[in-house]
Amino acid sequence: MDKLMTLWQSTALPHFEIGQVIMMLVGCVLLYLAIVKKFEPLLLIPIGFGALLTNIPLAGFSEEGGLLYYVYHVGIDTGVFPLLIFMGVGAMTDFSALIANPRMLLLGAAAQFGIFATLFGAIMLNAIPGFEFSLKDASAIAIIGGADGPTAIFLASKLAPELLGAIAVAAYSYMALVPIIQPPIMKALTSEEERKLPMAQLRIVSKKEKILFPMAVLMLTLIFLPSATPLVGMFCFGNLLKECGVVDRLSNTAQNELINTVTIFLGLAVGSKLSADKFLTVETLGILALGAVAFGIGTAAGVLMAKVMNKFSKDNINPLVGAAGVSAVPMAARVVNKVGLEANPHNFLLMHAMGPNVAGVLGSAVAAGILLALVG
Amino acid sequence: MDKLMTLWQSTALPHFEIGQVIMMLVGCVLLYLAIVKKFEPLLLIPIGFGALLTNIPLAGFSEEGGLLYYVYHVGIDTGVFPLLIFMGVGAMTDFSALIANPRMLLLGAAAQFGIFATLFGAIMLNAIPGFEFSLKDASAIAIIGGADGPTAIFLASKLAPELLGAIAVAAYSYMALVPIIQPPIMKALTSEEERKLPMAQLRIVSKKEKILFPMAVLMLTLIFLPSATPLVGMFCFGNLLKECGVVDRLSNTAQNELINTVTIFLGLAVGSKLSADKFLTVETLGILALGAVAFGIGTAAGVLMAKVMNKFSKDNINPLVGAAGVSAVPMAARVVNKVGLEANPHNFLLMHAMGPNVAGVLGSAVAAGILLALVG
Amino acid sequence: MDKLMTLWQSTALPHFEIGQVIMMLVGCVLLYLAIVKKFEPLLLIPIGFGALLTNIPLAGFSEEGGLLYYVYHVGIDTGVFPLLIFMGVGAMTDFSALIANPRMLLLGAAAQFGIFATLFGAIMLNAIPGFEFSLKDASAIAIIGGADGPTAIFLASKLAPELLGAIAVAAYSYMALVPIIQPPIMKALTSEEERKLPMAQLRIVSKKEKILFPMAVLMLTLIFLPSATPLVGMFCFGNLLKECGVVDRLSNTAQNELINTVTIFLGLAVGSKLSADKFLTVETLGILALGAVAFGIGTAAGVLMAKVMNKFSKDNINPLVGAAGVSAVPMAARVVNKVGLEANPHNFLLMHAMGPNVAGVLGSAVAAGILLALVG
Amino acid sequence: MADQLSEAGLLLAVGMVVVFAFLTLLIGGIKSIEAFVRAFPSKEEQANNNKNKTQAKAATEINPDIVAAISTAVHVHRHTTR
Amino acid sequence: MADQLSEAGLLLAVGMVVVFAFLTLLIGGIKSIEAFVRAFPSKEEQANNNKNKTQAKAATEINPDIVAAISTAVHVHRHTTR
Amino acid sequence: MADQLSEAGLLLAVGMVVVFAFLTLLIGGIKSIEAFVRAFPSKEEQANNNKNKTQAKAATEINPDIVAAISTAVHVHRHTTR
Ligand code: NA
Ligand code: NA
Ligand code: NA
Repeated sequence: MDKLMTLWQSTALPHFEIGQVIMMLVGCVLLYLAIVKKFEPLLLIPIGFGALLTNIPLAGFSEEGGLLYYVYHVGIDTGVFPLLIFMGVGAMTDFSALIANPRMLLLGAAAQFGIFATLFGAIMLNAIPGFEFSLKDASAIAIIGGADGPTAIFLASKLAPELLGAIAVAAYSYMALVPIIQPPIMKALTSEEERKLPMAQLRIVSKKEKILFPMAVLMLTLIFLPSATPLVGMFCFGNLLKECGVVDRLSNTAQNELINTVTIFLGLAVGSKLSADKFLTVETLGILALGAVAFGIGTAAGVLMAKVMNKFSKDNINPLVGAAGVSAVPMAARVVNKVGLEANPHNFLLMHAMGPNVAGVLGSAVAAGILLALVG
Repeated sequence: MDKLMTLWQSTALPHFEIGQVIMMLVGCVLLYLAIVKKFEPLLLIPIGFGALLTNIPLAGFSEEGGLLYYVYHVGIDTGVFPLLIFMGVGAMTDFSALIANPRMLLLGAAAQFGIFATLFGAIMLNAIPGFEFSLKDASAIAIIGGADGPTAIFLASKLAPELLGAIAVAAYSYMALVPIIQPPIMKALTSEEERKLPMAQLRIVSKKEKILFPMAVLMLTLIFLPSATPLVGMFCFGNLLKECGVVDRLSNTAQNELINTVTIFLGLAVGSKLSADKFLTVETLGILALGAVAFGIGTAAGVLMAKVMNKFSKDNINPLVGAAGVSAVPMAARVVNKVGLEANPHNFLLMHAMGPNVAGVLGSAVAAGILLALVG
Repeated sequence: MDKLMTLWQSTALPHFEIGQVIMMLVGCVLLYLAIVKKFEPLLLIPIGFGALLTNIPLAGFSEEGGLLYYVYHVGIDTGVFPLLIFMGVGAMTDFSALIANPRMLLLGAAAQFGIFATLFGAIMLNAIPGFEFSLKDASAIAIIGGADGPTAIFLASKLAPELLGAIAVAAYSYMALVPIIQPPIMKALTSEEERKLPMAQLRIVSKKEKILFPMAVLMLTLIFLPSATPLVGMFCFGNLLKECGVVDRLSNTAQNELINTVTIFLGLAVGSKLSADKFLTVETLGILALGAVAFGIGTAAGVLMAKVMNKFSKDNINPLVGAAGVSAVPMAARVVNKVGLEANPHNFLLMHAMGPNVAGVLGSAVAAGILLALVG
Repeated sequence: MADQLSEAGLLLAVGMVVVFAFLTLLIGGIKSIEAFVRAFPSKEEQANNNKNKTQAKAATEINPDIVAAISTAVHVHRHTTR
Repeated sequence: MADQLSEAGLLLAVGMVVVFAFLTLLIGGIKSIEAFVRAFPSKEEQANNNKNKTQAKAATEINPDIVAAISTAVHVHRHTTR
Repeated sequence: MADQLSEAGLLLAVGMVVVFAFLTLLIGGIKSIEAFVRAFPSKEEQANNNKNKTQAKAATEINPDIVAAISTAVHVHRHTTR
């Protein structure tokens, strides 16, 4: 009888709280979106599963001694996992399109307006009772507008660890929602004629330029914005491994097994932050709302900047490519291509959009560095 | 002269104790079994080598600052390594045969009788002078009957760390000895007629069922047996990565590089627990004896359960497949197939035995959860 | 205004010191040598990049909480990374040539004279004002003569951590410079006739011998030189994984993903020790000079030993193969082959040089063990 | 020791009951999944089902899909770590 | 809150200025690299340049290299983690 | 410093003696292994031995096995990390 009581007490049933049940449903929704809708499955499956595991009463996955506790403290608290992801992404990124047309960097810069404008918005939200975002919180939230998962996780782990779960989920969700969020904004801000604009072919970029590019980015970063070097530095390191051509075995490991392993644990650890008491708050609603705003503003700023540049440029710049400046590689570039094809079935903008797209990655890493330097 | 003395003192020769020599022989025997007899080489080679390294006087592999010391504390003490192995095994396991014929789960349940009966036996051994197994020790020993290496290591690291080396060695040894231990028991408990029994073909299982299966297992576990979720949860996570079909790169990493890396270190770390003072005790003899008993009882219980089910089922159930319920994937299923073919050369039982075989993995993880909840 | 000031203060510009600029140039030189000259790129690219990252003011890569800080403390301080590299190298090394002609071990022994002679030289350098090498420092420096990167890093991390950066850079640089350093010495010590000497074909080595070889090495090491077992033990473990033939998946992981991952982090962590205050000292010049001396003496000792052996042997021994005894696998063996072909275009010495070459790896690991035992 | 023995006996009883209860529940779970999947088939599965029905008679022979599945399973499990 | 708002406004201004300044500098950097590479071409590149000049007229058509590059880029990015 | 020098000299002597002693022991070890393997050959090796004897005369020419071994060794070592 005693054993049976112990056993009953050791089931989850007498311990479940409504919040945990809701969070497990949230986890299931993330898994559903990832598996059925194919929304960023590489991250959302581990995050969703982590959310399930962490909300089980008594399993202690996220408590001291539990697997996710260790993973979180080793990988996220230290900032190591996002940096390794950045290294791997660097080893997967081809900057040719950007090197061939470096002005595209301005589009990647413009799209960061989404981040800084949201900062403003987050503080204004404080007017509503229930919200009390500090400037650090606001910065960590605003980075969602950068449309870059690891950057968001890195900054949140430094500035607002208690909001990390919601911020990461919002960042990856909106990255997945790019094909839904961006097109209406892109169409509203451009005319049919503008969307039809063809762009001049890109020149071929030499191997030497590709090798010197990450070095140049690194040098500028470490001279002018050292607070951005953890992110930018690891990104450039990965890219150098790829482009130098003499360490293919390291480059392959960085962009395959290493990033895969880290992705699994990063996702689980982020998911472990989706506990009811941290996630089921009014602040999460605020974060989701602000994230959407940041994303929209960033897209709009990119498109408008492209329109301005098109005015002053002798070569055509299709304003649609400005939308790719938010990063969300490579989804945003593909959306640009798709919207462009709708207007002109012979106009392939994919390669042209890759320039602002990878520029957006640098742009948001730079923005993160600025926020770390000024707010952190 | 002084240097020479220092040098002599720094050779192992004046420091060897007879126990260490014996343990190094044990390590060599494990290597011999692994390499020449091909007994579970993936684990027994690292374990055997770890036993050699750890028993060298002065090398300090397992002392503070030594490699195996770190590996043990990072990977085994925390329970991280067995859980990662379980994730990888989950990513390698195909549950089709079980989903097509879910009643096979009952065979996986019956075979756990070996575990709980051995618990009883371990306490009875205490009657013999020299044995003083606590209930925790007994539980950690009994799990050998589950025929599942990582489960045994996980439970032993939680309940009886000082017995871990002997338990792990016993578990993997008996898993390797399945083709020798099981057939006599199977033949003793079945008639020639029963062994000839053909079974109905299994239906084809849809992708959706395979995706929902790990979710169902996870849900039941976290509601009814949260103490089993570390093991079962990581197993289901690995299986979901495999079956969902949208994260093949994560699934491949989990079932290849990640599990290989962990296997190397898990083996070395387990081997580092094979020190003379821990292993050369009368308790080790008890553990080896109890493990064999657990294995035998589990096999018998599975076969008998299959006989009972065959009585009450309208479809044939060949009693041999019950023996696969102890797990030891996929060795036990292959033994069933082989014994079946001896009776009827046209009767391929392999797929039918895979059902109880993977059910046995779940069964022993559940049993481990129960023991953790009630004894831990 | 305030923000701008903060921002200015947060750029590196007002914080740069001349030493850091020099060290960043050193990092760039290492990258140049690695990428353009293809000098040991697998290590020098991560080391060079690590040097860039660690010398950025304010970025804090190597300070508490920074990525390289963690990597260094987890991987180098503990000695774990060099040991894992050794395991991987063991899994890549084929000892056939040595087993077929075991006397080549004497060449691997002779070449270690470079190490022990340099020890002497390092102490003599103390006569020059500004140098104050302790015997531990001298031992860590002398091991550069072993021409084996991981061994040098392992020993330096134990005996002279503050010199680790310079020692590692010197070791890998000289390993890369083998084709420039060795040929003049080889030619000075041999006659044209000697360099033309053909050697008898090597017998075929059986699988059993290849399996028993690492076991024999391990046994001798743990009995006579336990202080060398961390290095030799992991090397033998890797080799056993390769040769036993039953755990190919572990062997493949050890010699690919695992060693690649460790190489990336080992390199970065070593680079993080190239800070101005540690590297821009007169001691670094001493280390570079002593390293070159050690290398040269080792080469000469190997060649002279081969000449002696050739006198007393009934089979021809081309004295050039003695130069391969310093290790620097496989560069030194290829240099021997090249110099041999210059004298006799039909005389392929590559396989014959592989014997002393791998013997040199064992030899320097043994020398490291002796130094650890007597000085550590 | 009598104490421990009775506790071990209790554990034996409770443990086996829970193991059976749990795995029986899981049988129910699998059957529910099967029913659910049958009730809400995706388009491909409907196509498959029709195809399966027409093939039903032929299925008493050895199905090449099953053979392939067996050999795959054997192959996979040969490469299993444990 | 007014305090925080003005600080946020300042951050908005300073942040956008710095982002633009930084990436504009990088444009200069890329152009310098291009100029440098043109000034000191390696032998292969000189060969390529000559080849490119002769091919210049044909380049108004779709360049197969670019097509290959696009499909590679798409392929690579489909396998990107983020 | 004289102290340190004499210690270094001693280390030089002791070190070289031990290195030589150790690797000489290992020569013995390898020869014992060879003898052991010859004394207890497995069946395949016995077959190989017979084959080898018949091929002994031809072995003065370049053996294709060795050529393969060399190219494999070169290939493997090119991919070595150090
Ligand atoms: Na961005
Ligand atoms: Na089992
Ligand atoms: Na050496």
